[in-house]
Amino acid sequence: MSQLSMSPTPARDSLVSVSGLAKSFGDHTVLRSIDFEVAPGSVTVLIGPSGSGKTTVLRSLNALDVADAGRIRIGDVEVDFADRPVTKKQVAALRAQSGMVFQAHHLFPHLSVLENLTAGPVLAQRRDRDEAETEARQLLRLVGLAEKADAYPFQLSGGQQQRVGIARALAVRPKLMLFDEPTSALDPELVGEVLKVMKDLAAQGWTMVVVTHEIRFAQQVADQVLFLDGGVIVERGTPAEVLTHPGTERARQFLHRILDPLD
Amino acid sequence: MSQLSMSPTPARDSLVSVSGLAKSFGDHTVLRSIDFEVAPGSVTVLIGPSGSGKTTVLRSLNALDVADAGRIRIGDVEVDFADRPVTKKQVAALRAQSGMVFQAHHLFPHLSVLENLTAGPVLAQRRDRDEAETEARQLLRLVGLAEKADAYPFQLSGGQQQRVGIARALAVRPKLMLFDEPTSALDPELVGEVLKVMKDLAAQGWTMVVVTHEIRFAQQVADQVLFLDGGVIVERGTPAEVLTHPGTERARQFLHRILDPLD
Amino acid sequence: SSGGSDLQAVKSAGILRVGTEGTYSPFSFHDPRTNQLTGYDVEVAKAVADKLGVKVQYVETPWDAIFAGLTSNRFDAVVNQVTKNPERSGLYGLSSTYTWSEGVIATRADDSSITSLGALKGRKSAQSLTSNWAEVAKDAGAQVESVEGFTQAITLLKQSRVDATVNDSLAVLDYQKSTGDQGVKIAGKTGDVSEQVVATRKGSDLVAAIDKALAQLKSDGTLKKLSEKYFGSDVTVKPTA
Amino acid sequence: MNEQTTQLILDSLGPLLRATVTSTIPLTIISFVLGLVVALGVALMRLSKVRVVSGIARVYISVIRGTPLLLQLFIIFYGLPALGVQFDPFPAAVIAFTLNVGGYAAEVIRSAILSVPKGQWEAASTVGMGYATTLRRVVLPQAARTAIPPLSNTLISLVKDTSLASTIQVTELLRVAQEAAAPTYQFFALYGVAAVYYWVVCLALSFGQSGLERRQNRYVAA
Amino acid sequence: MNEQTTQLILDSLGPLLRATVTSTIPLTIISFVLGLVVALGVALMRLSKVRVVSGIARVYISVIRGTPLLLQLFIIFYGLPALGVQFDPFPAAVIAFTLNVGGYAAEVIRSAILSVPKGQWEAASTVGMGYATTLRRVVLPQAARTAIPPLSNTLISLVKDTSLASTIQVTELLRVAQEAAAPTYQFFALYGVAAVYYWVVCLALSFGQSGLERRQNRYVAA
Ligand SMILES: Nc1ncnc2c1ncn2[C@@H]1O[C@H](COP(=O)(O)OP(=O)(O)OP(=O)(O)O)[C@@H](O)[C@H]1O
Ligand SMILES: Nc1ncnc2c1ncn2[C@@H]1O[C@H](COP(=O)(O)OP(=O)(O)OP(=O)(O)O)[C@@H](O)[C@H]1O
Ligand SMILES: [Mg+2]
Ligand SMILES: [Mg+2]
Repeated sequence: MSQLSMSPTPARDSLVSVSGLAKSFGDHTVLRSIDFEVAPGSVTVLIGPSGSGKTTVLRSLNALDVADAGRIRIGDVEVDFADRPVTKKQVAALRAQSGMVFQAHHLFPHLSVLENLTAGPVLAQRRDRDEAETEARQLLRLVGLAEKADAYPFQLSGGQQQRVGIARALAVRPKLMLFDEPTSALDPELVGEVLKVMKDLAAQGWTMVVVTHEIRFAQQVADQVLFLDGGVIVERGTPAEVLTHPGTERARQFLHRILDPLD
Repeated sequence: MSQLSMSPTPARDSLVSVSGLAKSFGDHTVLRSIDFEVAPGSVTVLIGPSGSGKTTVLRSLNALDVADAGRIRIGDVEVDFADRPVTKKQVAALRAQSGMVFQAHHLFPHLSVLENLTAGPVLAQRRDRDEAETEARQLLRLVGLAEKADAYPFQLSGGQQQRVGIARALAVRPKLMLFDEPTSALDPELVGEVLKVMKDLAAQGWTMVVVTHEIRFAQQVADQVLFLDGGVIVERGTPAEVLTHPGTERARQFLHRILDPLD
Repeated sequence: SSGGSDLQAVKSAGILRVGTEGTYSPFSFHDPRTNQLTGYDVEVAKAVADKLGVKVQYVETPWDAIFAGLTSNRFDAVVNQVTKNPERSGLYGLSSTYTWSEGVIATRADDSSITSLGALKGRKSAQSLTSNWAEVAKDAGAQVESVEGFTQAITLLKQSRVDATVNDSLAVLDYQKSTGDQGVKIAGKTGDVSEQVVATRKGSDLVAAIDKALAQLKSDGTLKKLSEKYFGSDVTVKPTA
Repeated sequence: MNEQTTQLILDSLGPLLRATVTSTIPLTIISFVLGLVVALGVALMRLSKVRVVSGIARVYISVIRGTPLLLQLFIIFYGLPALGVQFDPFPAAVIAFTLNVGGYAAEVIRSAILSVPKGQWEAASTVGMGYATTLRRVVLPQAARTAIPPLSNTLISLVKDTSLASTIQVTELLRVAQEAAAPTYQFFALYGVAAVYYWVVCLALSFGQSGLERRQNRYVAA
Repeated sequence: MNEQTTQLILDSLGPLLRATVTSTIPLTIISFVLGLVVALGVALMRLSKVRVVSGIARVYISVIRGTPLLLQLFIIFYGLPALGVQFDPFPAAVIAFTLNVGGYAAEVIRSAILSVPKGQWEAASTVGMGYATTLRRVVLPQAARTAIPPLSNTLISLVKDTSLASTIQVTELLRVAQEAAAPTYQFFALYGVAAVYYWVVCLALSFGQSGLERRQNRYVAA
């Protein structure tokens, strides 16, 4: 039997707990057996080569991809993917725990910035529109875009679009924020503004899992760093441990190539 | 009268000479008055904030955008854009002097890698197909992709696609190579492979004008750095002068934001 | 047969529904001044309904669909110059003949090479397939060009793309009368006679009632009067030559 | 053109206009709107992962697009009564045209839905929207942009196809032209007048299309 | 269905098949191929920066799409002789259908050309290609991918539209069905047979379309 407990559970150490997570697309095994925990209020940074499965981990946490095996618990919701079939209700319950920020923002182009933020609360969560708008304006202030409420996405710069994407994810009041390379599609000058917003969220105590190649951000903000390779977590620890003194040759090479592309 | 001299001229110091270059789109003035020289065999790096006109400078050199005023000379071809109308023949003559590598590579998706390289020589320059193919294979070896001759672009990684783009530009034997942010759309791990190819080209004596945010590449490879802001070159000099000790506040801020996004 | 009694249905509804083209002058068309449906067949249908003691209701339907309309009970009878032939007799309930017409050959006015059916051999003749004049022309050895209707046949004739068209004398006469066209003449007769009837569904008991009505209209002179009004002669009796 | 023909044409202008306004245009609009509803349903079926459902939609589309519209009209008007279902001319025409538009527009709508990036579906689901809400509030408004030009083709074809309704006793524009032409054999002249009316209606619709497209483009960069 | 009707249908199968193969299909193919050539020309004119040129293309497209095909056939067959130009039925039909396809397909081709990223034009010009070479070697091969589905719609419509050629004396499928039906007025039954033939032809074309699309997709990721 699938387990889906939505009743309050006793306080635990971790907000997120992942164990034995596995996922294949057809013949291609992408995640082998992923285990990790995320403490409430902490920042976890996922790094690793292209194709190593970073995005798939985030998408599994958000149930955009449904894992083949393993368990994911976020807050009070736990889904055991070994029990088939995983129901729509389970998927929805798990998904509701986290907000997702995509690399290519995926803002709704036909809605204004404010409407992008209220779409989730009003259309999906059936919250009061006025209340949702008030909260949305607060979130826009948080990401420094209070005056852009009525603009359409195409009227914003890439960095501004990405900040709206963050605000939209926050608007549904998730327990956990997931970021998938939120700065990699940005002009280098605009990277800073998005990283700063993320740093602020971390400082305010939001629990975050972040895929990024911004090593400096990881060093300054992360509580734990996971290095993924071939669908397995091959290194884990504090930024100092993983980024400065990697234990494996693979991680050393990877970090070297990112930090010194010309050598 | 427009001047278009294609006859050999006495050797000059510079391969490229740009003076008084100006360009507007509608009301919006993008380039005000750009002057610079490029010595044969040298590498010029253009940096500057988004929208400052870097791409427009390159596109003007390649005559993809036709300037409103000013003169451009590349090798033996000189066009004075003050003389209207600028003829198609002038545009074609100027364009034939340089090869262009785009940020989004723009490979021809329906042609194989080899066909991408021979399209210019065979279809446009009417060179012998066998000879063009032999030369194309040499170029593929140069960019480290000899074994990919028969692949289609979609079968290559981003870094490989970009290297094919470079080889394609070289295939028409230009006097000057133009690069517009050739690494900014790439995975961080792949940036290195493209920069290395460009470094090799520079070492072989190709004349290059490169728009890039890879400050380290500029420091190692550039002979001159131009800092563009608001359609004007506000700083110029060696990498040490412009990158390490910028004279203007604007350039200082810009470099700071790129090098320290989190501050 | 369509099950119960058609006659009973018509009587109890008090309406005879008649399928007719509405675009076939002078038999069934709209008067340009009043826009009312009128014509020889239209008036015959009205007279038949009168004799049956019911009102008439016209259902205007293109020729191609007119028998589909009859079969699917959109109306009770077709009054639209339906020509009798053995195939049709097998499929539908056909009344007695209410109009006889002669076949004529129409040519360009300046063409004197065709005066009889025999002269059609090897020549081009434009024929509407839905009339049996196509058969007549083909049997005479003419090369038949199919057209949609009489107007197109005349157009081709005048453009010298065909040499003749074989049709009902009534149709040709009406064309000449209403357009005043001097470019076309009647060059000869075919010697064929065709019989126009009212069509009902196969096995319908309406046929007998319509036959009776037609006989009455013939004997009281109504049919003759209508014929003379539209054609200037009596075409409701079998021609003798 | 002689005087008589000119007079005939002038006399016909009024009746033909009346037929256009009272018959051709309403028939077009009603059938098109209902047809879009059918098309959306068929498009969603065609996109279904359940093979039987998408199979049914496939067959429907194939039959509708593979057979002449005239025959579809005939079957509904003259054929269905054999099964005991009888419609008056106008409703029969509306049904036939609706089903026809449903088949053609289904493919347009399907491909417009597919043209909306998958990321939009995912973004909607991350903020908690279900299938129906995502479709209605996120995907269809964006799909409209892609769908408008081909749908306006369908609409403009429909305007002219309504002329086939004359074969099932609907007195529309072409039928009135035929009636006016019959007594004088001037089919050519009156078809010409009808053609001009059709053209004007189609022109008006094209302008409508441009307007809609402009409205749709308000949220994308120039 | 009674015995007589069944016999009639069976007897007609051969002649209708012959008409399909010797007339409907060649008429469709010839007109479509020539129509594509016209369409490409009109599309390029419509894309021209010279306003007069693009204006002419606009008017052409608007008239062709705004008026019934039947009337276009009539004008070319019955109308042009008044100006001293006379065509036989088959050539007249080919001309009319070619011009018609030219108008409809022009818009398809134009939008397919526009769907090829501007970067492809620029990349081609940087390696020295001119307008014609770029169009032929770079843009059209890519535009084909976008254009095939809507063009196959145009083709499938054309199959059924060729039935209108019967009105100008071309002995095609529908005409043969009418001929077979005339003596007994069994139009309905024989139109049904014709519809099945049309459907089969359209089905075959749809399969052809899928094949072409697959071929086109060989150079893009799955
Ligand atoms: N929907 C899918 N179908 C098939 N294969 C997939 C799918 N999604 C991802 N993959 C494959 O799974 C592997 C891991 O993908 P994933 O996107 O998780 O990697 P990543 O670490 O995020 O890489 P990147 O840094 O390039 O974003 C890749 O080989 C990818 O091709
Ligand atoms: N075709 C065009 N039409 C109108 N405006 C244009 C066009 N091309 C460029 N511009 C404008 O010209 C300005 C300079 O553009 P350009 O692309 O040269 O900047 P850039 O320095 O390359 O910026 P980036 O770093 O973002 O690539 C921008 O404001 C841009 O919006
Ligand atoms: Mg990823
Ligand atoms: Mg640029």
